[in-house]
Amino acid sequence: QATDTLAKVKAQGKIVMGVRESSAPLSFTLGDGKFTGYHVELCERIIKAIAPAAKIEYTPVTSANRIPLVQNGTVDIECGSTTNNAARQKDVTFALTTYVTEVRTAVKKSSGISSIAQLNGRSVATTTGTTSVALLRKNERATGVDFKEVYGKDHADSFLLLESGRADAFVMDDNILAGLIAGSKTPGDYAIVGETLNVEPIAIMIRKDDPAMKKAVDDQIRGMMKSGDLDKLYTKWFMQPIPPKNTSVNLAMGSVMKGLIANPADKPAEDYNAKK
Amino acid sequence: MIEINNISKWYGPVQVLTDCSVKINKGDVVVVCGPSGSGKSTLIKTVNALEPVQKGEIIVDGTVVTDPKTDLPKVRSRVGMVFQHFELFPHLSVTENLTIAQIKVLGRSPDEAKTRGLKMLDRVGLMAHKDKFPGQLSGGQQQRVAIARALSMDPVVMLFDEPTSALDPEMVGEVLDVMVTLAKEGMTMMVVTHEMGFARKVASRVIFIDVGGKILEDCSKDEFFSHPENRQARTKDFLNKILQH
Amino acid sequence: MIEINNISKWYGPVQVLTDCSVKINKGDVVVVCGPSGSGKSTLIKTVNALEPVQKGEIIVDGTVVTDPKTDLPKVRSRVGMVFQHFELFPHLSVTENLTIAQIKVLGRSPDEAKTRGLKMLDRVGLMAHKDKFPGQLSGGQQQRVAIARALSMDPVVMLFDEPTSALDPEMVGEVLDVMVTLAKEGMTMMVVTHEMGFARKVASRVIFIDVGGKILEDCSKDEFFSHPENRQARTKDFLNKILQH
Amino acid sequence: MALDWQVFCLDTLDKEPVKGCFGSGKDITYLDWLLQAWGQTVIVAAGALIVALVVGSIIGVMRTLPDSPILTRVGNWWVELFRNIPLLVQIFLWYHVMPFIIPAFAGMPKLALVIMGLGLFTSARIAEQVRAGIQALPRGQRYAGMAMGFTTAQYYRYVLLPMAYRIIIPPLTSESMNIFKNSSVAFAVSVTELTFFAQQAGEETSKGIEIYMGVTALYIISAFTINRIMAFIEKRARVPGFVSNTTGGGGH
Amino acid sequence: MDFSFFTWEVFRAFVLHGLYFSLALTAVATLGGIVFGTLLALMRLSGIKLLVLPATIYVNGMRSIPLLMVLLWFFLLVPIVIGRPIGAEWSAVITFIAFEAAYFSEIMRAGIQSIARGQVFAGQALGMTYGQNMRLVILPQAFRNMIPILLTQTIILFQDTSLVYIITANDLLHGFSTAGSNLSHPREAYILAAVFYFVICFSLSWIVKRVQMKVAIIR
Ligand SMILES: Nc1ncnc2c1ncn2[C@@H]1O[C@H](COP(=O)(O)OP(=O)(O)OP(=O)(O)O)[C@@H](O)[C@H]1O
Ligand SMILES: Nc1ncnc2c1ncn2[C@@H]1O[C@H](COP(=O)(O)OP(=O)(O)OP(=O)(O)O)[C@@H](O)[C@H]1O
Ligand SMILES: [Mg+2]
Ligand SMILES: [Mg+2]
Repeated sequence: QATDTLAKVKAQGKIVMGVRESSAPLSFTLGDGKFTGYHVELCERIIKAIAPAAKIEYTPVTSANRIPLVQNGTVDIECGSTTNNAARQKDVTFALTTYVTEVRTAVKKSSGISSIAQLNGRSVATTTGTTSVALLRKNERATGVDFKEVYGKDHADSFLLLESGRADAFVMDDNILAGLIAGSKTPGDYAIVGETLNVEPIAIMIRKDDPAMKKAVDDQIRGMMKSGDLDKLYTKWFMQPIPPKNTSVNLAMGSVMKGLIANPADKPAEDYNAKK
Repeated sequence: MIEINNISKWYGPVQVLTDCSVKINKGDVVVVCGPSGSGKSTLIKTVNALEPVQKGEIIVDGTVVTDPKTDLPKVRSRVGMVFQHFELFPHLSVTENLTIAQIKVLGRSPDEAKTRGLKMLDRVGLMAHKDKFPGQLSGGQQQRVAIARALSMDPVVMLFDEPTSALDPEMVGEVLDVMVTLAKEGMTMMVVTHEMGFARKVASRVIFIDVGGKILEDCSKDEFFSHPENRQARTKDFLNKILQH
Repeated sequence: MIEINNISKWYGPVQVLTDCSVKINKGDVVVVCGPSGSGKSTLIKTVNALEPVQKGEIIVDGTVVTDPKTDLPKVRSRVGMVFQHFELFPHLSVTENLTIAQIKVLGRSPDEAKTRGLKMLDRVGLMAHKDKFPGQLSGGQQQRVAIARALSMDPVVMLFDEPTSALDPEMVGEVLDVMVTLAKEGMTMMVVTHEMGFARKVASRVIFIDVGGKILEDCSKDEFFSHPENRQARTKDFLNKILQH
Repeated sequence: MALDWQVFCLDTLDKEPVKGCFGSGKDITYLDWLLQAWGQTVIVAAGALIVALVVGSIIGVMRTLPDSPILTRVGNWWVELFRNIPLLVQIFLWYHVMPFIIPAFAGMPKLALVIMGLGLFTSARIAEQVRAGIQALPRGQRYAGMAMGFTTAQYYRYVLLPMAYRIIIPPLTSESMNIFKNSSVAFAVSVTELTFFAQQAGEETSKGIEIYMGVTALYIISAFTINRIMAFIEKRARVPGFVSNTTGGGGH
Repeated sequence: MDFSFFTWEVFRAFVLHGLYFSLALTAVATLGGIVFGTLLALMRLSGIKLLVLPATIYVNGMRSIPLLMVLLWFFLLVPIVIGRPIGAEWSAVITFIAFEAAYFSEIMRAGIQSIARGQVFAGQALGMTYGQNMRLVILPQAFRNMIPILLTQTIILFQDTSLVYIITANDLLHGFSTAGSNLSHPREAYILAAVFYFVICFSLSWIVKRVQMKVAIIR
């Protein structure tokens, strides 16, 4: 059945924004029920434009529950770090891609690991409920590299696995890896290495079958891309020091993302990665 | 006052009362004795329908209690009952134990209930303990409170189920004294007990039940104690055992 | 055989035994009575050190049981004890109850233990029940098994703590009968009981303890029962109460 | 609401239905995966149960020993420590913190850590039950054992423990069922058991309801099986003629 | 190990709300659980098949599924059933009441059954109706006898609030773990969480012991 989020938001005077607690710099908490990040700020701007009267209610979501939450109506707009892929498009709708991440591998510099092949027989961490889990399985099959997966219940936990040596590598979106490394006690000890396992468009998620909402959000994004606001926002969150520790993630915009700003699109991840 | 007509009762396949009939007139004191498990407790509980029977009829003060249409709480409120293990309500003070049923069942005002309850408490000689909790009293004292509780409902008949068998030997006396006084004042009583001294003193009739719930004897006290030669073998055997030491 | 010399015992601040002394010779049957809570059970338990004492000395068959260096299990294996609530081991059959301590403590062979145990079981008249479990026996039967269990350890003395007070009136007799026989055969016995009939029949001495664990009387049976005028007021009062009904 | 049970027959990689619902080799279906996850749940629960029974019995007995104030104290503190911290936090401590403090832990497989964490957590509760079981026996039983000349170890072995264990079979039953359920927190430290499966497969397939139903059914089957096993043990251990009355309790 | 990051400011910003939520959830779920649990217990003891059967299925069903699964179920299903979203915290409240009711009902059932049959007879013999007997005689005693177990269950419940992380409700543990990961002292945060829980639960169980002694004396 068709849903009309905009009408619902109008009627209730509030909009529920799904946010992440530790997906810096896209979406994370400062404690005290405050959330911030690249996508959070982006969403705040969009909402201000499309539903100026609505009060924003922040609801933290996890990798595992964000889709059901959007589906069942708990969350109206999810501003975390969700990969737009074909499977998910069956259940939800994605706005225009606003960030492109490459799935890569974080390791301790001291381990000397520099490619996936070296992970043979080692433990590899990733986070329960993310696309990386399936990705790892696929990669394992395709390359014949055999590694032990260990799963963190969230990104912070997965990073802790790497830090404490329970895992030799942590496979995840590069921005998240960079964010976690930047926020760690000893950022200099870690490196992001190896080939790109996948290129994934990250986008704001809304309910399926709601063309009005989709159009309203996309129009705002398109406008910000044109005006250069999105570039500024990107620089603010990825190139400059950010809270809570005032360190910088330092992740310059890649070519794919630059292309998307020139030609906005909402294609799923499958379209960016040649079938293996 | 009480008419028990040919009742039988089974627990599952086991028959615990077999065709029992007893008639108790106003002012009678009937003592019931018999070996353990013979059904004495069961018999006395059927009188105010605490245990249902499968066969027969029981009439208490004109009301057929075995009739499913009878308002049982009403009948029970007019029959006082005293249990082997006292069964005071441990979460209520002595005074509250005495008044709660008067207030909630008979609808008396709290003041009226208290006056009546304390009068009965005085009668069993425990006025000094009115604000204590049951757990703070000795067994003998608890049993006397239980008797006062039953009396404060103004019962037409009192049922006692081995009221002294859970007591220390020293305390048996104080409870029997209260019961003897009651009997002498003309209260109708049905008493399950092994205290043959009590039976000798005040019983008008003695009933002996054997295992399986069969009434073997039902005769006057004098007949029961003075003419053992007329008793059945089972009864003699039992009396020998309990009177021996 | 048993010498209790000036023992005192406290539970926290409460004194439960006060300077008690008792001497029991071989073949003596000593009956201990007194009101509830007076310390009768405590006194009898100190004899085989089931309860420690803070002051005084107890010597059983030449061994000082109050000495911390004493091998208590060894002393205890030579003292038979029978409890108010029988305390058979419910998970073991009657025969196993009779043999386990013989095998594990005395080191007898299973066959030997069984022969000895069944002999004692026969003596208390329960041979037919040797394969049953305690829960399948009546109270009187359980207590008789408990006596047989104690006897099969070949004790030099038997301690009884109110062995009949948890029994139905009918079953008191069968247990007392066994005890009377034992006494008559010359077993040294210390018996806490209120059964004055038993005391009259076989006691050599009667001891009366009052609350606080003070021994008020310690005299021969005849003196105790035949000359009440020589007894203390407290003793007379107690005897009146338990003999009244 | 139409349920799509087909989801269990999908291959976990390409999401194509597999004939017969079971994959082969490394090409597993969600059904295969579900059963593997169940296996993990069973391993964690059974392992933890053994740890809990052994440790819990020792601690429980320690707390009832006469004249051993130190052992009693140690036992009491053990119980307080392990039952006053949430299981989840304890598991995190074993997993993330202990290896940092005691390097030897770093080498332990995560399954062993989880089994130990869950086992020790439950040992506190079993110790409590063993203690309660021993104390529920009439005081006279201990005296009777002593009076027969048994040493302390002997009367525990031959008199107290056989009855104490029988008495606590009902609470042990619920504790065994609890351990099965509590094994679900193992997923927080990446044991790929049923709850992990529910989360991950629910996410991958977007068929949460069907997946959850499958997982829930397996939990119920597991609980029921434990219950039957314990009922069987209770029946085998029943003492003829003995009636006990135990009060039930809570716990998860 | 370096605990200096854990300042009052961090406590206030990250942990305080979680502490409040965990305590509130515990209180609400205990009250709700006892009320519904008692009803379920009465249903199961009523002897009326129509009441016994559903109550039994509910209680046994709930008791054989992990709380984590029940949380997931309610979180996923309740919005679909009532057609309206509810937040994680409300979802947790509903789940906990529904879940704990099953456990409290077992406690109350045991409590009611632990009352000697003689007490039931005594109430009846005084002419009380079934309702009066329950209300005036049996339930007060059942509650009193079960207070220690009810409180112990409450402590377990409080610990179980840590499981709401699975639906990202913001509880005490969650507060510590976000503080830990965002301020890069995750290990210290877990230790602090353990200490916090221990102090709270230990104090509560100490109170339970006091209460137990009191109850034992009145009895
Ligand atoms: N609820 C019950 N279910 C099954 N059998 C019962 C029940 N209550 C009593 N009985 C059985 O009914 C018989 C009579 O019991 P009852 O309590 O009336 O005996 P009693 O004469 O009062 O014995 P006692 O002197 O031990 O009190 C006994 O065999 C007893 O085991
Ligand atoms: N373990 C204990 N802790 C504290 N006080 C105790 C303990 N055991 C017994 N007492 C107290 O010691 C006193 C004597 O108890 P004991 O059991 O020896 O009395 P008794 O004469 O055998 O009484 P009864 O006739 O009731 O068996 C009583 O006041 C009792 O309350
Ligand atoms: Mg009876
Ligand atoms: Mg005693």
